[in-house]
Order: sequence, then structure tokens, then C-alpha cells
Amino acid sequence: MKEYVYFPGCSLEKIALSYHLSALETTQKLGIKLTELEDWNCCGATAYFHVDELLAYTLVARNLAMAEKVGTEVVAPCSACYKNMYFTKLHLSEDPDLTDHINEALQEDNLSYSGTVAVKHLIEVFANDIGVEELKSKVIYPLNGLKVAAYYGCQILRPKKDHEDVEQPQFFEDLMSAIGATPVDFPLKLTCCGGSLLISSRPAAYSMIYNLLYSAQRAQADVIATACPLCQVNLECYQQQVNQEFGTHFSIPVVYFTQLIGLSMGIPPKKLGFGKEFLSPKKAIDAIKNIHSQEEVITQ
Amino acid sequence: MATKPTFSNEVANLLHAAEGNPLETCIQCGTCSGSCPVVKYMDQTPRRIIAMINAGLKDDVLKTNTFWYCASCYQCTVRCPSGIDIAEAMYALKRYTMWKNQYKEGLIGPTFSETFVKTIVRSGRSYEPLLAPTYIFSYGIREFFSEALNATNLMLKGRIPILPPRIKRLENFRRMIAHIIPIGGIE
Amino acid sequence: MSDQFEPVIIGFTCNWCSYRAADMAGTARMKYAPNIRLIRLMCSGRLDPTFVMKAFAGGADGVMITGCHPGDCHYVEQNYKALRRFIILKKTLTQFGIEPGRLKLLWASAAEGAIFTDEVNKFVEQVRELGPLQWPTSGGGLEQMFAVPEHMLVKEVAA
Amino acid sequence: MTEKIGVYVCHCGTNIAGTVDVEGVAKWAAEYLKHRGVVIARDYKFMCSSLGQELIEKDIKELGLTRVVVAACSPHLHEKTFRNACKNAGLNPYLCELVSIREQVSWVHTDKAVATEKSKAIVSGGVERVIWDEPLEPLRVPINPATLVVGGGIAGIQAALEIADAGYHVYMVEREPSIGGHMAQFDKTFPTLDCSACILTPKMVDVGNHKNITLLTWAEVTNVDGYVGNFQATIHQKPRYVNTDLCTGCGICQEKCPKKVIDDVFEAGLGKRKAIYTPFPQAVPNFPVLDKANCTYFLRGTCKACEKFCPTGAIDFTQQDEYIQVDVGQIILATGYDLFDVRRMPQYGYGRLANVFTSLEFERLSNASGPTGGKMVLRDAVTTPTSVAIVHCVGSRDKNYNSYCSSICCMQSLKFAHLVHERTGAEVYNCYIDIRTPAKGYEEFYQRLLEEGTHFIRGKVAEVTNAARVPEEEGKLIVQVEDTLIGKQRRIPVDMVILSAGLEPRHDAKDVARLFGISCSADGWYIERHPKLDPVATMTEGVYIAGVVQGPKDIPASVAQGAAAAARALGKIQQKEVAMEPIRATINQDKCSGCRICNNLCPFNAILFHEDKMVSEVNPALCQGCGTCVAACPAGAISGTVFSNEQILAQLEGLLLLNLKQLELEPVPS
Repeated sequence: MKEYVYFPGCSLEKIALSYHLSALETTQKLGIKLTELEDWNCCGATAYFHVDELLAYTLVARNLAMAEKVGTEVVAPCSACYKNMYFTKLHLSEDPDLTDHINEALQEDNLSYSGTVAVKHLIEVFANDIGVEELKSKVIYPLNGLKVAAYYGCQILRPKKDHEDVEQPQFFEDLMSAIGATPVDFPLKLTCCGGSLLISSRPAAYSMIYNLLYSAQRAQADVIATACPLCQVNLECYQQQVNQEFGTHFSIPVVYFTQLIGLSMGIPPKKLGFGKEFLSPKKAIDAIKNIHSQEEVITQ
Repeated sequence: MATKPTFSNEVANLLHAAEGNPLETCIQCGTCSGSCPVVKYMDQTPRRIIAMINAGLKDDVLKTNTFWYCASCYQCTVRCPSGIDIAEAMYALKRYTMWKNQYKEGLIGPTFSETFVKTIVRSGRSYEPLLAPTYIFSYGIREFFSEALNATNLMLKGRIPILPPRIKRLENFRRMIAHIIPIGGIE
Repeated sequence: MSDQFEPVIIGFTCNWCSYRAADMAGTARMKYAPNIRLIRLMCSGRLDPTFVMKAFAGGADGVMITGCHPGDCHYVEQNYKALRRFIILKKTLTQFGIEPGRLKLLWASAAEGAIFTDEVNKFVEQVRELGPLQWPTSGGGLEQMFAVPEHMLVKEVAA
Repeated sequence: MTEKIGVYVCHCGTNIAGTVDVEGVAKWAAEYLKHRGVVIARDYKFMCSSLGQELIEKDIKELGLTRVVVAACSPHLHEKTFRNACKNAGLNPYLCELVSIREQVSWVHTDKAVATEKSKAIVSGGVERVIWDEPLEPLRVPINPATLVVGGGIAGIQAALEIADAGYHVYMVEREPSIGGHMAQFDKTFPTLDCSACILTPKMVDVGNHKNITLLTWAEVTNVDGYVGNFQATIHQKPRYVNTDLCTGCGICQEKCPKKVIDDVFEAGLGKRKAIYTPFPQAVPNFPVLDKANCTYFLRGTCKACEKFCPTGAIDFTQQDEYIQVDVGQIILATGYDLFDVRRMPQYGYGRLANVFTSLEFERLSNASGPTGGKMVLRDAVTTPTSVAIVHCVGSRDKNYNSYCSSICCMQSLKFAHLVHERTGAEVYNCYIDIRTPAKGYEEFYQRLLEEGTHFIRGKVAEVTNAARVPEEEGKLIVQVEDTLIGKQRRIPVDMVILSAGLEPRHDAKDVARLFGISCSADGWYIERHPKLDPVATMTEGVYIAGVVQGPKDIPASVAQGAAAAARALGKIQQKEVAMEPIRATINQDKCSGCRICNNLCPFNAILFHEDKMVSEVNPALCQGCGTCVAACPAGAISGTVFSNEQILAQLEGLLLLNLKQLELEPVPS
């Protein structure tokens, strides 16, 4: 059974609890062990890099250093955490002086960073390590007819530079097809949701959310699937405000890809953290209900 | 040669993992601004900011909101035909203004970032409710309610922790931070 | 700069690939360590092992042999001969008490200025690590052995 | 006798003087190499200039120099120049050494002090070496007047015709079934807008009918041996399955062939052809080619429609690969370019969004003899666009793809804009970084476009999407770009997007370069002997380059280069013979022990063994001068001219500045 060091990140503790739950449930079903990193600290998000780059690297380095002790691969479900870890590792590998400097600081916590641990995003684990075929084999209730807008967001891929993949990835759609859902043509799948602007620049954030929702609605998506807590909170919790702002009537549920995968594998919705959202993804759950009349599954 | 570095070089020096001054290689093609999802809210497009930096128009640059509106989606960085890490440059400008305390009036970004950082320095993890006030005062009353509404919803859904989370080895953690910068800087 | 050891490196290049790679590095204004001084041969196959020995005897700290990629030799296959000589040379060097790390073989095509540049830099660092070559001069044994041939000295006197 | 050596250090403007203290080097040489015979050391702005050369000639005459060392650029650039200078002054040219302190010092190092020291060492190496130089006479070999032209595009065609018209034989090898190259695919040519076919086809026909041209299409050069004046090329003639002696080019086979295939070469994937086909009506030669991979007979063993209907019985399914040997004196490479694969920029949506076209597709679309008969329509083949955006610099001027400017795209895009405007009256948006119209009549053409009311937006297109945000964007392609002149992001809804893709070296350019023993730049374009003064010759004697293969350029420039390359070749042919470097090995029969080690080392079998005398001997006609035998001879019986042991060891001494040491030990009385 494959093991990963699991770095949930602040959001998954509460505001994105359902992501946390579904991640653990699904991976377990797929024979993967996620061991939560002991005493991890915040990755610094974007805000930290506004204030002090060096400090931001140190925060990330602490987590990586602790991860090195317990494993070889650390997996982050949050895109921001992932990006910070991935690129901190990259920068440190290019800049030994910086590494030394940071290691001095880490001494204070009896840690040292050597860069041995590989950084992965949870969705990469599904797309690459597990793979579509393996996933298919575990699907019990294919989400037939469920139209999903697979939303990558920014930081899973950018600022990586291998263009073909960064500009037009397919792996998210492939995962969705694997569980029987129908990925819709969602041209904004890589456009930013404005998560980091929500507080600092409200109007900008709203218009970005609006564009995404508009595009999803235009593509007649039943549900938007995300792989990042910020995107989820942004797109879901602020639909009300956006509607007020733009006089629209969006009501598109936004769920985590792990929740959908979970459903398809017959994991009870409760265990996947359903019920915590503002806009119930009823259609998604009904998809299985109608097709397989799985009331008991739903009402468990 | 102890000549004062140009503004352009100052900013370039704040870019991580960049050799020389990439900003000066900008051909002003506009790919960055064309790709930017926030550009219409910016006083100046990112391309212009780079031009202004290279022209040494320091004050005009610092006056803009452009870099505070950067959503760090990195679309510009990925596409820039001159290989300039524009998003990183925006970060650099944020840091620059934070240190020099000369950012545009009425921006929430800086205050927010500071609170955020403080929270983390205190507890090692972020805690939404603490972040809330920073902008509630900055926005109108209507915002306040809608935000409050959201907050309560989140509470009800059990999506906001009642107590701020803390990491265990907080003392070490703080000393570690102290080792990097004088806490006075933020605390 | 300062007081760090600056090794002297002699580089043998073939006229068709590696010398042009050096030219290419030049025209492309690539930068590399100034420690290396090149000697042009028509082909790496021309390299007589004693050249290398004499280089070391004469005070070089490292020697770099360069030629066309296997299969690209302007003279069909002579670089393979260079390769074989290189392998034997390394053995011989160790027997003379010289670190084999002071000898390097590099294939560089005329288009590979960048590779040439990197490899030179790497090699200079490598030799710098090894420090100055301590050639046993006492008793003049080896120095005699690799001294300039008699008839050449004659000419100098005449000069 | 005492050697009198002159040392000349070149500034090369600031190219060398900028990083090396040239005066210092000259002074140093005069002082510290005096005992080695240096009688004069000068520095001069441009040694290669006529004045610089006169300087050397003067000293040779007046000071009676017996040896000359020039410290300047790479010998590959100016060795000849300075050897000639010596020759003019009556000094044997092989008593002159050119050592490189530009490519090997000033251009690759930055620290002036260090660079200067290295230059001194290099000069000293040159001085030591030159002492051992021997007067030599170049070997003269006759030139085979026949020339091989590789590539049947406009550049190759021009070169071939020039040489053939001058009365010398040309072998033209073309990979495709017909000559004509990319130009044959175009409709109009900028800026005059005369029809491409109208000006190209006559030349193609000339090539086809010329008594001095052997045209080999559907063929590729697979091997090249020899040297200038005497190359042997092996040409792979792919089976046409058509007997060209019998075929009349009537075209019945193409009518009758039941198998339709998408033509992604000539029609850029927009049109269809048959399994047996000539790429286009005016093809030269007009013999069809049978595409084995798609032929029903080869796939299923039945059909042979072509054979049944061929009036002259020219179809021959039994044809095999042929390998033709040709002897030529010189070679002209005009292998052209590939178009940048726009799929590498997914943000422009090619392949995903139907109505995004490549420039080549649009050429076919606008071509009267193209798949749509010149009707500019969307992929649905019926709708005429009412608005078209043309994206400049696709894959060019972009560090992520090709950092160079493809130079033709601006004018090509302007041409497209004009054609669209003229034939559809659609609104045309040109999104550009800079408009580059540097040649005769180009700027005027730009002006004309401005007057026609084409919209010009200064900004590199960020992305092309179908993500409509407002009703008027629905069903359109949205071109998102910053209009940098107003500093605003614009979203322009259009029906059709044309991507002006850049030019790239042929995918196999590197292999071909290796085949002909020339070198490519990091970008993959072939390197000319001198970027300004020798643009069509290469570092390999007798091999020339013409057209885009040397770097992006338009038709006039390609034609000019084709003619230039031909002129260079004709010049050599006129000389009747070439002087070969006398770099040869010779065996001292008294020293040879007859061990025969050298015999098997020589790849050219230049060493023969005299059973009677039990000694080996080198045949200078066959010897190429690699020197492997010299290095191998255990008796030291073999010596190689120009690269003798003495010369190399002396240079080594010099480079290590051992010659100075000796000065301290035993000063030589001068």
C-alpha cells in the first residue's frame, strides 16, 4: 500500500473540512495511506510572500524538513500550499546559500532541510500515481449524465513552464470521465478565481467569480469540481453576493473532485463531507440515487 | 563603483532566482496585460508598470494599485516571451512598499497581509475570524452584513473553528521566525 | 578572484568539431573560465599520449582532450582511437601518481558551444578541487623523461 | 640561421581591445620573446584590413621577417587572409601562424587582467610553434565542374539555373515529388502581389527541361564523401512506382485512382489528393508518385486501376529503392524550413477551435488553385468571415519557443490582411508587437494597408478563446490582447483567426548538417563562413548554403542567395583546380621498422607496405592528414606536416611559458 506524508493546510481543518474528509476516504479506498504531517504550520499562502520572502520560504522549509523525516513524498490538497512547497523546493535547490541561511533558522526547531522529499498535489496523485484505469476499476456507481465543469484554477499548474500541459491540461477531465461523469467544455478552467483578492480587492474578486460562474452556466454544468479549498469557498460561498452584484441567479454547486470520486466509489455522502455546502449538489447525489436508487447510501 | 542602483535594479534585486535584471529585457508586447484577469481594476497594466520601473518613475509606480491587485495566478509569468517572472515582480513591489510603508492610500491588501502574517506568527496557523475585521472596516456597511451572513452560515455549517488553532512547538517556531527577521518588524 | 588556486589547463581540440565548438562559444559570447589554453590538432586521433605527459611535466594542472562525437569524425573513426588512448592514459597517469581526475575527454560538435562552455567550467572546478599538480621533479627523473627533445634544444641555441 | 619573427596583435575594433590590453601584449612579446627571435611586435586596429596586411608585408620586406605570428580571430576566419599577405611579400604562406585571442579570449572572458595574461600565453605558444613551421606548397587538385544542389525551392532553383546556364552540369535533389518548395503553395507574393505561380512555374519548367540539369525528385542524399573539388554523393531514389521513361504525365492514373487521401503536405491538410498523385498541376517533373502507404493495391493486393488505365504502361509496382552515386565538385544546400507547429501554443486554440488557421492553411485557402478555389471560408467550407484577426509573432520572438524574429511574418500578415479585405470586405485586425517592413516597397505596402482601413493593434495576443461573456461574443472567437498603445485589455470577437507561424529549421536540419560536414547555430540554422562578408559559404570548403536554411528570409533574399551561392561555385569551377592544405603524413623510410601498425589505422587506406623493402609509405593523394598514424608510430618514423610533433610540443612549451623559464636559466645570446 502506497504511503504519502499528508499536508492538509489551514483551510482543510475547518472551512474545507469536506475536502479533508473526502480526500482521506477516497485515498483509503484506493489503497493509499495518507499520514498527516505532525505539527505542520501554515504554508504562508500568498500573503506571506507580500511581506517577507525569506520568512515565507522558511515557513515552507519547516514543513518540508519535518516531512523528510517521515517520508519521501508529501502531498498537499490545497493548490496554494502545493505551489508554495513545490517552488520553495525548486528555489532552494537552485540557491544553496539561501538553504544554509534557512537551515540555521530551522535549528531553533531542531530541524534541517535537505530537499529529499518530493512535492505532489493531491490531484496529481489521482491522475498520475493511481491513474485513470485503476480508478475506473474502483467505480461502483458511475455518475452517468452528471455534467461537470472540471476547474483547475491557477496554482496546480502555474507557474510551471512546460507549456502544452500548462495551457491545455486534460488530466482533470480524464478523472471525471473515469467516474462516468461528463466533463463539459469549460474554457475558463484555468482562469483565476481571484481567491487571494477576495479580501483585499473585493470588486475584482466578484467579477472574476462572475466570469467563471457565467462560463460554467453557459456550458450547462450541473456542478463545478475543484481541487483547491480557496476556489471552492470563493465560487460557492460568494455566489449570493455575486448574484446581488450582477443581478444574476447563479446556483451552481461547487464540490471537491474527491467528493465526486467518493460518490462514484459508493462512499456515503456524509462521510464525504456533503451537507456542509451552501448550495447542495443534490443533482450530483441524485445522479447516483436515480440511476441506482441508492437511498440507503444517501441516508446513511 | 558605489553608484546608486536604478529603481529597475532595486526591484530586480528583490526577484528571487533571477540573474541580472530581467525587467530590462521587456519588449513591451503586452502578453502579461493581455493575459491578466484583473487588469481592468488596475490603475496601470502590468506591462506599463514594467516600463515605468525601467523609466525610473518610482513614485508613480508605488502610487498605483496594480501590484496589490495581482491575484498571483501566474498566467503572465508562464506566457512572458522574455521569460520575466512578472507575478514575482509584483510580489517584489508589494514587499518594497510594505517595507518603505509607502503604498497607495485606502488599500486593504497591505493591512490584510500584515494581519495574516501576525496571525501566523502568533499561532503558526491561519484563522479566518481574526482576518475578518481588517476589511469589514474598509468596506461599506452592506458588505459588512453580507460578510457577517456568510460568516454565520459558515459557522452553522461548522466550517469556522471556534478557537484559533495553534501548533505545538510554538516557542521553537517563534524563535525560528525571530532568527529570520526581527519580530518587531511585524508584531 | 582573491587567493584561490587558478589551475592551468591545456586543451587539445580537433580542427573540425571541438575547435569550432570553441569558436561557436566565442561568437555566441558565452563565458567560461580563462584557465584553459587550447592547442588545435587536425583530429583527436592525432593526439600522441606523450603530449599529455609533456603538458603535465611542463606545469599543466589538467589536460582536456576534445573531439567530434563518435560517428561524426571528419576522418571516419579516428576519434575512437583517441578514446582508446584516453583510457590507457588514465591508467598510466595513476601509475605516475597523477589523479586521473586531471584528464578529461569531451566530445563536442561544432554546434555545441554551450556544452563546451559548461564542460570547461566543470573541469576547471574539478581540477581546482584537486589543487596544484605535485609532479615529482626530484632527481629529474620524469622531467628528463619528458623534457624537450635534444634536436629541438639545438635549434634554440642556434636561435 | 636565426629566425626573425614578427608578432601582430589585432584590436578587432573593440572586440579584442575591449577585454585584452593589446598594446600590453605586443610590448610583452617584443620584450620577453626577443630571445626567441621576435624582432618586431605591433598592435593594430584591424589586422585583416588591407592596411593591416600592408603593415605585415612592409615588415617582411624591410625587416626580412622569416616568420609571422598574428594574434586575432579564429584561423577558420582569416588564416588565408594573413597567409596571402605573407605570400604577397614573398614569404612562404605556411610560415605564418594565426592564433585566436578573440573567440578564445576576449569574447569568452571578462576580467581584463586575466584575459591579457592568457593572450600573452597564446601568443608565446604561436611564436614557439611558428619557429618549427616549414615552407610548404599547397597541393593542387582538379575541380569536378559538376555541382550538387540539395533542395528544389526557389533558392535551389535559382542556384541550379545560374550554374546550368553557365554551361556546367547540376544535379538537383528534391525530397518531395515536385520542385517548387513553399513558394509553389503561395497565392500572392508581397509587396507587389504578383501571383506566385506565375513567376515561379516558368523557372521550374526551365529546371525540368535544362540539358545541364539532372533532376532527381522523390530522392534524398544519404551519404557524402570526399572534399572540395571531388565529392562523392550517394542519393537515395525512393520508388515512384512509375516508369518515368514511359510516363507522359497525362494524369489518367490520378483520375482513375479510387483512393482519396488528405494532403497534409502541399494542401496543408485542407485538401485531398489521390493515392497516386502529382502534388499540383504545374508540378515539375510532371510524373506522378504512388504513395505506397495509402495505395489500395499495396494494402489489399487488388485494384491496380492506375495500371489498367495507363495508356503507356508506365505503372511499375515492382520498383525498388535505388542508390545513385554522383561525383560533384561542390555542393549547394537550399533545404529550406519547416513551419512552427502552432499546437505548441495551446493558448491560441489551434486544433481545438475550428476557425483558427495557420498561415500556410490560409495561403492554400486564398490560392485560386487551392482546395476552395480561392474562396476564403471558415472550416464549414461555406461561411465567409465578416471579421478576421491575424496574430503576428506566433512562436517567434519568444524565449519559450524561438527567440529570433522570423522576419517574413509581418509582411505575410499584411498580405493576408489585404487579401481578406479585398475578397471578403471583412474587418481585419492585425495584432503585432512591432511591424517590421525593412525592404524595398515594404513600408509603402504597410501604408497602403493603413489606408485600406485595416485595424492595427499593438500587442502580442494573449489568448484566443470561445469563452463568451456578453451576447455579442457568442459563437465568435475572442482574441484577448492588450492594446499597448492605449494600455487597455481588449477582447475582439472575430469569425476567423490566422496564426502567422514563424519559420523553423527543418526537423532533420542537424542530421543534414552532419551529413555535409557543416555546422548549425544553436537555433538550428546553418552557419555561414562570415555573417557579413561571406554569407553563402560555410566553414567546409566547397559547401554553400542558400535561402532560409541559413536563416529566415523572404523570396527576394532567397533568390539573391541562390544566385550568390552559384556565383561562388562558378568562381571555383573557373579556377579549374583547388589548392588543398598540404597537411599530409610522410614516413621516414630509414626509421620505419615495418611493424605495420599504421597500415590498419588509416581509414583511407593511404598507407601501403613495400614487402620488398619491408617499410610502409603514405600515398599523399589519399592521405587526409588526420595524423593518427603519426601519433601511433612506435618508431617515430612518421611525421605530419603543419602539425608535426615539434610544432605541437613547441606550442605547448609556449602556452606554458616554459620558453620564458629558459630565459632565466640560460639567456640565449641574440
